[in-house]
Amino acid sequence: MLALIYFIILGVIAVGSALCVLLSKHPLYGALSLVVSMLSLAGIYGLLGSPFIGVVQIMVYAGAIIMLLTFVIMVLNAAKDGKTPMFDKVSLFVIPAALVLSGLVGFVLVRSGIAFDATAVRGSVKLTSETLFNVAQEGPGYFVLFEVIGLLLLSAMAAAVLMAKKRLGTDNEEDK
Amino acid sequence: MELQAIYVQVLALVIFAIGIIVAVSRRNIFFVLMGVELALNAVNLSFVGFSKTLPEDMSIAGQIVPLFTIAVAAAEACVGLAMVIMIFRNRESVDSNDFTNLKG
Amino acid sequence: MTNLPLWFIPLFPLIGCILLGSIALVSSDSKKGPSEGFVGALSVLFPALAFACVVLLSVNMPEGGIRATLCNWIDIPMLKVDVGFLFDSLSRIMLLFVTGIGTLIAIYSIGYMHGDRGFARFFAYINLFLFSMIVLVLSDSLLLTFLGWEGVGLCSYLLIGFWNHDINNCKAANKAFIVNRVGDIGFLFGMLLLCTLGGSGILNYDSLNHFINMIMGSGNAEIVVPILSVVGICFFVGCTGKSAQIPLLTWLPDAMAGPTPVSALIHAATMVTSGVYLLARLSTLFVQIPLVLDIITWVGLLTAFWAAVAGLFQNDIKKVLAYSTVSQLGYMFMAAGVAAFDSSIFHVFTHAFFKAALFLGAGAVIHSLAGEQDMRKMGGLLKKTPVTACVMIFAFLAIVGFPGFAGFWSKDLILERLYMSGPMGPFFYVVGLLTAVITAVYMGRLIVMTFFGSYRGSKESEAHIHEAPATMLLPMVVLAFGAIFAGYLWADSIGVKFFEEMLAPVVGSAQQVLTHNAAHVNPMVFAGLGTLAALLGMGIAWAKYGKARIPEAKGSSAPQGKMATWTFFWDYVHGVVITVVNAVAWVVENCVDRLVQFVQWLVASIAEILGDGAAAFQVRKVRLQIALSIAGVVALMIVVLLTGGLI
Amino acid sequence: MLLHLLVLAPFVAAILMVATSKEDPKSSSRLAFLFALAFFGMSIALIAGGNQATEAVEWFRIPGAKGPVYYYLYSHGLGAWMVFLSTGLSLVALITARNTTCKNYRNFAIGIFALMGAMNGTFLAADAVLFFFFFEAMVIPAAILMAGFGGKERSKAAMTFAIYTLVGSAPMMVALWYLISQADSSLLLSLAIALQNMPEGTQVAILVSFLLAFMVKTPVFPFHGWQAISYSEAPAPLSAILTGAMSKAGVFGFIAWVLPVFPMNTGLVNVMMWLGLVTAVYGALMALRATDSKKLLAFSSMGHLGLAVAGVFTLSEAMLPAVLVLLVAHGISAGAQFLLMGIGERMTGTRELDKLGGLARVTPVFGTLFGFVAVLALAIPGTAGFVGEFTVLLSIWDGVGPVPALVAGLCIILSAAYMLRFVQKVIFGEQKCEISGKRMTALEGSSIGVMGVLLLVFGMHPAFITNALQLFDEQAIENMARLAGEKPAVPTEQDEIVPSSIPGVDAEVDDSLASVAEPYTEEDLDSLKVNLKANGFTEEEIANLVEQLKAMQLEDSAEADAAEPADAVEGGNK
Repeated sequence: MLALIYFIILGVIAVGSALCVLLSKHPLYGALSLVVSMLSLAGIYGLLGSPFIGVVQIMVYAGAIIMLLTFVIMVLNAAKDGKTPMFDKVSLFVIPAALVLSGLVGFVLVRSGIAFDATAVRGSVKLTSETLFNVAQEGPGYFVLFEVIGLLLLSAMAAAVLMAKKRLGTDNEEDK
Repeated sequence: MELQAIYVQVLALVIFAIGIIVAVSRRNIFFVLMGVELALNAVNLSFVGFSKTLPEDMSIAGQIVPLFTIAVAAAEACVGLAMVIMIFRNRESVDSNDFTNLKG
Repeated sequence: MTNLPLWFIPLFPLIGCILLGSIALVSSDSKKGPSEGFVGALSVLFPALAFACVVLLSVNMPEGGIRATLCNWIDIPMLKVDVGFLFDSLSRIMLLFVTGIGTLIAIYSIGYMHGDRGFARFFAYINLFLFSMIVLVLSDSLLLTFLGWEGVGLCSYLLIGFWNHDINNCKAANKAFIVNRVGDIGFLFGMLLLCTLGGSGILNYDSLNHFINMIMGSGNAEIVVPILSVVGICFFVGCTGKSAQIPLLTWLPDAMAGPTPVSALIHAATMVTSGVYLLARLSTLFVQIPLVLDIITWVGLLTAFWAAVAGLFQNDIKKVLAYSTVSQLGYMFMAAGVAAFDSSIFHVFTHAFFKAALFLGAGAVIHSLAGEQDMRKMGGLLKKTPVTACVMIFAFLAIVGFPGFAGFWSKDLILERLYMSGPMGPFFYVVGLLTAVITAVYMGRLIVMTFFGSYRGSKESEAHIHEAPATMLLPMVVLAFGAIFAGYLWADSIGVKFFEEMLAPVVGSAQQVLTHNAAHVNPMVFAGLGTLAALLGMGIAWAKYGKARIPEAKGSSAPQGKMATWTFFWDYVHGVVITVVNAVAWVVENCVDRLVQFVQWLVASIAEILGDGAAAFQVRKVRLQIALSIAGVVALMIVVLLTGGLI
Repeated sequence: MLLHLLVLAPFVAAILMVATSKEDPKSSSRLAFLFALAFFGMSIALIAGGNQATEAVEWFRIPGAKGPVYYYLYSHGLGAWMVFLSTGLSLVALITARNTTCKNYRNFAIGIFALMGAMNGTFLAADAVLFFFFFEAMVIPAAILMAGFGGKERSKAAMTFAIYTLVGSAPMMVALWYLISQADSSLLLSLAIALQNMPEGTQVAILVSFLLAFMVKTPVFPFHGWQAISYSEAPAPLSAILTGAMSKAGVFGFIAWVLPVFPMNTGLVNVMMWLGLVTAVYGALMALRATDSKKLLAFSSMGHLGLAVAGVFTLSEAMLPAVLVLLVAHGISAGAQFLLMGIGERMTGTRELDKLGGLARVTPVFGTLFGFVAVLALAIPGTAGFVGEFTVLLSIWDGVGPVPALVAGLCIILSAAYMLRFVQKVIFGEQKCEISGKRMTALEGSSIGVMGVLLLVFGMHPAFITNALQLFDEQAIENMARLAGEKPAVPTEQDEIVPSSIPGVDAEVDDSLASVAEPYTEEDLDSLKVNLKANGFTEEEIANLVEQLKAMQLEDSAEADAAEPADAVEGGNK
């Protein structure tokens, strides 16, 4: 019962801030609403018994990604673009479609009758790290995948640096 | 009234829908990126929610995969923002409609 | 020396061919070419060695012949053939004159081809030809004979087109090869039919004879005879191709485009007679199928008569000889058709001498006139080139059947056998005799126009006329001797039957299957009539061409008007066939292929149009496309839900 | 090990070639020759080594399939000879390309090695999916090479080639997927077993989609649209490989994948046989009218392959060795002709027949080689082509009847006609064009000459080819059965699948001598019986005749026994 109450509170916050993202004019506001949404989702993770993911969510999403986003928004002066309309004809077309789609999916979900399993494991740090890094266990495991993801991040970083380096440099000099 | 698995899924669905709407209907490129992040978050939530409906060992995978999703999202945001910067310098615009470079 | 292996005989020309071919290839880039003396010596050496082998072997040949299986050739299910040689009295005769005349003509060619850039190449081809011809004659199975059979066709092609910078020579060569190919397919089908009839084992001559005797002996002959007749016709088609009989004879006159020694060796003495050889070799088969024998007789008869008449119309000295060859081959086929295989082989034998001598003489004439072949521009050469003239006149007497000369004995024999061959015999005999008269006329015309009268060419060319060198004269003289005396091996009228007895082990038993009891006529009557025919023909020739003014040579040497119609009749027939094939090819290219291309194009365009239509959605509106795809997912979901999926 | 090397090492070689210089063809060509020579040597070792197989390694699982896909290579005589063709032609192609594509020789060599690896994989794969994988993979390097190094219309040619062949094998992919979803594994044996349990309609549908893929690849008559343009626009060395080795994949597929797997119904077999014959005639007629020398060669090889296809579908006893000899002979001779024509095109700068001529006088060595190879392509007895054509004709006559054999005979006449026309136009007559390009080098000439000599050797001793032929030996079948999870002893199915549908598996028949001396064995009598029947005799008459023959044979053998000592004495006297 208590869990439900917490869930409703957090869920309302999450959805509300998500709507804020949708409706905010300046991207900076959008980014801040997004942080709120992320944080409340982290709370829900904890509520569901996966605290580790919740922590990672806060650290990576709220801490890193959104910070990066806001930083870029602030660097680029023209991020608030008055001329660009918030919505246009396509939006009018998309919104109903997305709503209908989610309605349909929701309909199916509700009909599917899923329920929590009492024996589901709690996603603690210990369990997660054991699962991730245990090389001895049978099957493919996640270790290789983990390393690959590391490589991916590295290469993404390199790519980002390569792409943005030159323009940013000149840009900064011009600003000063 | 206890917390039901379906509530989590419905919440994920709502956030996903909002994410999609943001990503597609907003023309500002930053909102597009943020919409994608929202949608990814919703998917993560759905993963975790579903994993809790499975018995013991099988419930582990659903709680590991979001980690990878988050990592990929980080990479995506990284590259995406770099591209935004690049395109912005070229076009002086954050309107995604101005970015169409694809010849049909 | 009796242990001399049989494969030595083909080996020598093969070595010669490879050696000379390598010399030709290596020296082809140099300006001067290899030393002619060296190449000439090599090129005579190897045929001479082969000839020596043949002589040694034939002296010591046992009665039943020598058989030697060399190795396995093809060994797959259904077809097991060995490389094996069979040296019996038939192949002995053939080999003796093939290698002998081959050697002589190699000597002659040294003189004739002097100064030609392709000297070594020419002799490589000649050696290759001798190799193939030896294999053809010596082999003990049909398949190996076929190797030689196509091999000689190939060499004929190479040598006709020897001077290949002239496109006409190439065309003549192509014609020879393709027409021969048609015949070869007949041969091939004969073999296939035999294979399916009795397994690949009976491709071997011995087993084939055995097989036929057994089937015939079993009393169910009428079951197998139709199949055997088809086999016989197939092989006969092969023979008509190789031996230039109706309807596949057009290539031989055209083949005169090659160097004259080639015409003498291949297109007169050896290769064209291989058809006759095959008939004799398969005599056991042919005597069982009288229907095919009748066809052979008729074809031979028509060919002999037709070619003799066509010979009357020619102005080119080599063309006259070519038609004469066709005509004489017709005689041989007539003889084979009445199951007189030994006399047809005998005619092959004598014909090889006198026709080779005639061709070599013609070659000497052409050589002395610096390449002039038109008889209307010759005349009076008797004084200028006496040796050549004598050789040609002797050979002429032999071919017209003047008593005592080689042709007399063999032609006489054939006519006699024709007469005795049954109810149609007298008719065959009369036509044969008539042909003999015509032969005498056109050959007399040739001799008169070439050697008698006065020279009709230009003045400046008259000064250059000279007798041929010794290397050319020597073989001619030897062959002239052959033309005179070769007939005495079987002088029937005076009772010498050496040749007949020699061939008896091979064809004798077959010939006895078909014996006709015609009324016995004194052989002297035939001899007298034959002599009369020769004299009559010579008289006509002298009367018509001896005194009369020969019309001025103008235009090409080809006959005109009605003569052309007669001469080129079979060319027209072939032309029709070629036109049909070309028309079909045209239809295939312009209709069928177009249709296929059209269908292909149609499918491609439909795909392209559909693709373009789909691409119309792809323009510049990423967001719109995403929206559309969402709508698509919605639609899909609805469809799935409505059809009852997922629930 | 050899098998692995032959399939995988070419790809490694292609990667290693990247290390060489792009601008300097000298160094890269040396390395390429070395590799190609090594592969050629391996292919000879493969032929000499007889049937061999690798360990089956589980590769991956296809969704929907019951069993895994194996990486399993198996070499039988047929595949080994095809590998011989692919490596040998690649070697000579690399040699001749050295002077043609100087600029980008390295990339050309990379493409050739990739193509070679894919072809080897196709010919050696024992797993259907693996086979299909390589079968498709062949197209890609070939199309890229065509588009990169071809003539004027190269991109169109490459496009046509790639689309045609890929689309052609698309139905096969679907059929194969369906088949392995029913079978225990994708090995031959289990496919065959699975097929037997299917309804007739499904069988035919699957069969037709398999046939379609192979017909496009060969190509057989209505599906030949890609061939002429591809062969003529591709660089000559590539055309040589395409026609000499790659087009064999189609016929190979018929023999190694269609015949053993599918229970054939007579109607379809006849249709295929006639299609083959139509292809042969069609190719010959088109070659007769072609004005482009490489198109002429393309149609000529289409004609020969049509004959081979017709031979395959006679299903006669002699079919397999006959077709194999024909394929090898055609691969070498057509390959050599394309290579020579490539050199000719390099020298004169044109490949229009009307603009060529008189090359024999200007470059006698080239002319001699050209004539030599053309003569070999004419199937003169003594060359491998003759053995192939004669035996194929024999099996056509024996398997189907005289009428198809007559049609095939017509093709042989036509082939003489177009080939002689070709020779005449290219090397004989007046010289019509200047020699501007680089002449034939000694290395090129000698390598093509060796190909010609090989044809002669195979023609005089075809046992080199036919003895190596043993399509599926006991061990391989057992192995497959084990992998398929079956017990090795499934006698009924095995009997039906393997020996009956692949006639002439056993090549070890050494009693040829005996059969020559004594031509009336039981088999001969049987064949005689069949033939007499075909010629319209009643049963009674036949039985009568056969009885008499047998009786005579007894007598004869008695006689022969008596005669033999006499012969021996005679031999001693000699």
